[in-house]
Amino acid sequence: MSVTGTNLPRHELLALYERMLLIRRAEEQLAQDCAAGKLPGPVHLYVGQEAIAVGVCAHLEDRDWITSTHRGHGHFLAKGGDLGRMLAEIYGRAAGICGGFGGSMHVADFSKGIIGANGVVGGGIALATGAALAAQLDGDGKVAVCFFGDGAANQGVLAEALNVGALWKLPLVLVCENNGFSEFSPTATVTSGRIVERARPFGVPGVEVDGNDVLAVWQAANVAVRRAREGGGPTLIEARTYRTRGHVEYETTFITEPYREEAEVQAWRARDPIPRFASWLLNHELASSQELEAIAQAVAQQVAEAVRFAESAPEPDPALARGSMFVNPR
Amino acid sequence: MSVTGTNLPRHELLALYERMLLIRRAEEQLAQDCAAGKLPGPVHLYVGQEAIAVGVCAHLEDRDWITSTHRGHGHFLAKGGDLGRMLAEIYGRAAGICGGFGGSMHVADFSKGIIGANGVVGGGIALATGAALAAQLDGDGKVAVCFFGDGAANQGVLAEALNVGALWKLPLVLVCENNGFSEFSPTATVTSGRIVERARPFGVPGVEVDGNDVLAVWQAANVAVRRAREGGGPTLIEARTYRTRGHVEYETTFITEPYREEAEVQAWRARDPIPRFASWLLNHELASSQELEAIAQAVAQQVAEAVRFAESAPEPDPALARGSMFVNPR
Amino acid sequence: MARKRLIQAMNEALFEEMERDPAIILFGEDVKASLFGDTKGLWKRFGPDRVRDTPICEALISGMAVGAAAAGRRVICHMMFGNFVYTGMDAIANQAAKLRYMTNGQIKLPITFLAVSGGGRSAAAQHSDAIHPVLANLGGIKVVMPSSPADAKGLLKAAIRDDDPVFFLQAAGRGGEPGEVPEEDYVIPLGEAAVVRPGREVTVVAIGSMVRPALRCADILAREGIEVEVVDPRTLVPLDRETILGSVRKTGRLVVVDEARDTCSFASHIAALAAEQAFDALRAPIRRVTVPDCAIPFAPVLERAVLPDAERIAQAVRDTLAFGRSA
Amino acid sequence: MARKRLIQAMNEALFEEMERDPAIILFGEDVKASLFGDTKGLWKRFGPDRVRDTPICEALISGMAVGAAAAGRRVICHMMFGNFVYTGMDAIANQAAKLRYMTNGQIKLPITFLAVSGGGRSAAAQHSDAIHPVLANLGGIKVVMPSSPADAKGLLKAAIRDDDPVFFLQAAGRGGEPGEVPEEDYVIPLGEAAVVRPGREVTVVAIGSMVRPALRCADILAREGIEVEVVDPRTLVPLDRETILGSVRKTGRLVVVDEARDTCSFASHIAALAAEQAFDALRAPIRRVTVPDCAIPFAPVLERAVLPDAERIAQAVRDTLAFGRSA
Ligand SMILES: Cc1ncc(C[n+]2csc(CCOP(=O)(O)OP(=O)(O)O)c2C)c(N)n1
Ligand SMILES: Cc1ncc(C[n+]2csc(CCOP(=O)(O)OP(=O)(O)O)c2C)c(N)n1
Ligand SMILES: [Mg+2]
Ligand SMILES: [Mg+2]
Repeated sequence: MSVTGTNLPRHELLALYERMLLIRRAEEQLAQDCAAGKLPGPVHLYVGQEAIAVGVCAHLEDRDWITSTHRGHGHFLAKGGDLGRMLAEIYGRAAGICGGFGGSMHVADFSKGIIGANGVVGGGIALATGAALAAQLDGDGKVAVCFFGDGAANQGVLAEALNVGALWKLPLVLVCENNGFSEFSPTATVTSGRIVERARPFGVPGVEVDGNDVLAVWQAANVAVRRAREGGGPTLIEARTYRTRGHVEYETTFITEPYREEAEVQAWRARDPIPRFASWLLNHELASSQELEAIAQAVAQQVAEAVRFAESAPEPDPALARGSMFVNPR
Repeated sequence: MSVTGTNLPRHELLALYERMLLIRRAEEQLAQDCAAGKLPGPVHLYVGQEAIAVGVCAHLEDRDWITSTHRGHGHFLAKGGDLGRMLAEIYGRAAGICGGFGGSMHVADFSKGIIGANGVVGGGIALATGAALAAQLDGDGKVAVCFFGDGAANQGVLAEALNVGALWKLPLVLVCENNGFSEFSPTATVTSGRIVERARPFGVPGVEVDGNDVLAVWQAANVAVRRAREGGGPTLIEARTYRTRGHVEYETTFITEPYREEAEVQAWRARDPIPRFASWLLNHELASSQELEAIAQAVAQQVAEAVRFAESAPEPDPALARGSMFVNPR
Repeated sequence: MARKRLIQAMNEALFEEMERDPAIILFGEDVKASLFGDTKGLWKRFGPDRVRDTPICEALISGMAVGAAAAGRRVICHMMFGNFVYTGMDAIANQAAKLRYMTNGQIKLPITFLAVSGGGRSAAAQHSDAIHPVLANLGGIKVVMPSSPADAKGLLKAAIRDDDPVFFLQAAGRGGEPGEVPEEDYVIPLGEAAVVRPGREVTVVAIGSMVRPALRCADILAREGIEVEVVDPRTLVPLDRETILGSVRKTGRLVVVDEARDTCSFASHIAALAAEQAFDALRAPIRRVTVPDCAIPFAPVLERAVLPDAERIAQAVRDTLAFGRSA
Repeated sequence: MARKRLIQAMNEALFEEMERDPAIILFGEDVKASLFGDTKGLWKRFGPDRVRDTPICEALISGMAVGAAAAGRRVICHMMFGNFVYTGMDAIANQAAKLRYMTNGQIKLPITFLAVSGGGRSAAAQHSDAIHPVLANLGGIKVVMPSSPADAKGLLKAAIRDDDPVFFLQAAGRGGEPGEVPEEDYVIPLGEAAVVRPGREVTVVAIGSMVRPALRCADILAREGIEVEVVDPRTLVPLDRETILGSVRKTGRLVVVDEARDTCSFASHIAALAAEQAFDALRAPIRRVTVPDCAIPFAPVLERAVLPDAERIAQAVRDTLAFGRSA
């Protein structure tokens, strides 16, 4: 366990813990809902990767921008999105954060700087670059953070963003969550070399970090976000992690042959960022087990309330669907 | 002047000289034609960059593939395309290599392995990668060479091609002709870092070479093409050069403010690859001035004949234009 | 004959064609694992030379298809969802659709692009576009949209054997749909529409996924004593104008059903053809049943509100008939 | 009033709007040097913060426009030639066109995309596509196609002030065309067609670059005693259906002229609208004068053979009138 970030005030450390747990419990709920056939459309869970969203977003304010991926619930919640409205969205309800128009792959809350989850792999990279340009022109120290996967790193638009980001010294932090898979393809089978290296030819600093260590992520993001805020330009962070659930819920119904070893999954479960951080807090006597238990209970209650809110919300009015795409239809 | 390639047989050295001169004289003719208002559509000349096409294509056979750019006459001729049919194409005649359907930006001859000039900047990169895949599967040592500009290097598809080329060890040679400009933007204003470095994160060797030195280019291409033929995978060559004419003929009619210093143009004219190679041949007593003069005369005659052929060719039959795009219309 | 799912029929066609012609290669993202099932087993059978998983990089993939085809291969290029075609659009629109014409027919480009197109499964806006109008407008791309497992097999074989770039668009909701599929090797030529249900009073032209609700609508209306003829174009480029116009000339009434957004939909195009070439036969306004000009929303209740269904089609047919009667 | 070239009118609109609203930024490839002249002088006047030359990377540029607009800027994004829009298509189709709807209207995306569209100058297949049908089918993108310098200025101002993504498509051959341009600040609202020449017998709807040959055709036919009404939609999305349909209801005859390829052209769409909503008024088949389903060839003689011109339009009008008379 890295020692970086250890000098954080205790309440901030506990807040990191709480937020990771909230994401985890919310998604466990979604996994259940999905298994029960309650969720329309595909659902990609973030289980195992929570330390990244939480470690990065700890540095962000509402006015900072993030773009996210198809696996976006964790980023949404880490950036301060409302759990109840997120669940309502995924359930397809009118109270959903996008009124039921977006669903799991499109949860967004612009008032919180969440430009949104994204169904296009790599689709958030250009959006974040544009938001970083706007932020730079605003001149008030805002930054834009782009979360994307190892698979997305193979989209050429990443190179384009590195080039422009470096040229214009944009306040942009590119966070690659390398979870070892691009859908069902192991990263190494579709990726030459190390992703973090791809920043260097453009003169952009690249940092590799243990993505299952929330404090290591916190520390890397601290440097990168500060550099961005201060006009130092972009940084690429490659956070090594693993998704312990499938690429998409329900995948075993159509992917009939295993694409990874059970032992590998188990090995990564043992490095689960949440119990790992819990042990670290306990070992360093920064929290008691009672305190952690109290957090867990509070989180469970928050999730239960959010589920009640979402489940009891009405379905959207179908007449709205045929409305205009435009602010000014004519 | 580099000493590489100096051990080439004399007739090969003279062939390099002859081919550079042919491209130059052909394009000087086109410049005249353009000034006389004879050419339909935009024309981008390769004047100053001839050493690259010639130095690279010296290693290629008809069965090898090349893809080219909007500035493609030099690649077409270096790869063995027919001058008369190229001029006829640019004049918009039925005898044109593409029957007048393509024009300057689309000269192609598949029988010579010339997949064609390309109006989309970066458009040839993916085509060459696909041709390299086909070549690899053919298993007979063919290679694909992609010529592209420094401007094109900023298209993300280059990173995509480097990734796939490296993964699959494709017989692909990527030749970036860095002529200092992307249209009217100096390369440095739109390009972070050194282009040649962009190969490294993918584990692809990158080589920088003096693009105005035909033997240096010959040598770099020799290594890269051989590696590709032998299954060693792709190489990125960055050849530094300069276009001594405009981005596009006629540009001063609409680009009213100069975008480069006349002194810079003059400095590069002094490094013109053709007289430079001539001096080298003379200095090394590999050719006499009479021999070079004889080559020049032969080239002039070739161009004159090609012009006669092209000018006397009839216009295409307009009825053909409305024919089908398809092999099997129905 | 055997009952099979559409995706199985596609899978069979792929197996049989790759077996038949060793020049065929297939690549795309996760074609080995096969998200949809269409490419399942191909990697095991034909090996990593002919069947390749690519990284996620649609711009390269679509261009590689063109380059490999130009260099002599017969290529099957899997684009997964229709919306990802936009990501790889450059090489499709600027190269695949034009390279043969631009070079005066020097080459053929035997490429079959596979993609799932359209909505109906709450996959939301970025996974539900019906992209056939965009592709059909490019001019140099053939477009195939099967509506049944049997057609899927025969049309996919025709697409693969064709020497031009073809987009084979499988409707999002249709992979699981079962139907009888002949065992033998058969090909359904591109450019031949099918009259899937004959009738005298109104022609309903329904594209791809819309054939099923159109047939359901025909059942509903039959109970009202209305005879609907349902025509399935099967391929949009090339289009079998004769069969469509022949039906319109017979019935004098036309409803076109298309899962595309209305503006510049293929429904609009078929309506325009009929308004020009079957004008004297027309006895009522031509109705289009399409998706309004919006993205496909996520929540099932919203999505249902924008996608054409049997009831909306039936209403259009009734309106069409009422026109003749009340006017 | 002063006589100006269309490109000058655009340049004026850009200057005046950027002056008026400091939230506006503009970027694209070589906007400083300005290949076409539309952005000339802006960099000098507004500086490198608000006017930026980008590298060649359309996928990023179009997506940056969306991101910057979502983050509060008013964006003008120069895509240069219509064909390069395919290269940047992903963010246009999947993000710009959908982000507002997908997020239930949480944001507005005030983006004006500029591009030259269509042929006529021997720029060949990869620089001559008329891309408006593809854009119009996306649903979430407004499409503006001016036919005169005065309209270009007023429409460009409207596009820039609009809170939705708008494509402003300037016809390739039209930048140099002169016309009277009012001095004052004026806006031509999006969604208002213009009857550019009134007439009683046939409606010719002509889009963008096609207005000029349509007017020429009207002159030719006037000498034959035929009265043509020429309607210029000016914006395709939103479309002023009332003006178009009103004209058709008056004349009973419709010819639509579009520089797009025929299949799924905007001409097809207008024909389909008329065949539905002005059916009873129609006295003849609706004719389309479009580009055949091919790429634009290079040689002038070939290019002329595929682009609509006054004579082809006139022939369609004559055919339309003959139908009523000989039938
Ligand atoms: C442009 C595009 N291509 C393909 C897909 C299909 N797809 C969805 S997720 C995915 C894998 C993404 O891998 P990665 O970026 O590593 O993210 P992870 O799923 O591992 O979080 C793919 C190929 C897509 N959504 N968008
Ligand atoms: C996709 C695309 N974007 C933009 C253009 C317009 N354009 C034509 S040439 C050019 C500059 C190319 O620069 P470079 O690659 O360095 O080639 P050079 O002209 O210097 O040979 C540009 C931007 C284009 N043709 N295609
Ligand atoms: Mg991954
Ligand atoms: Mg250059």
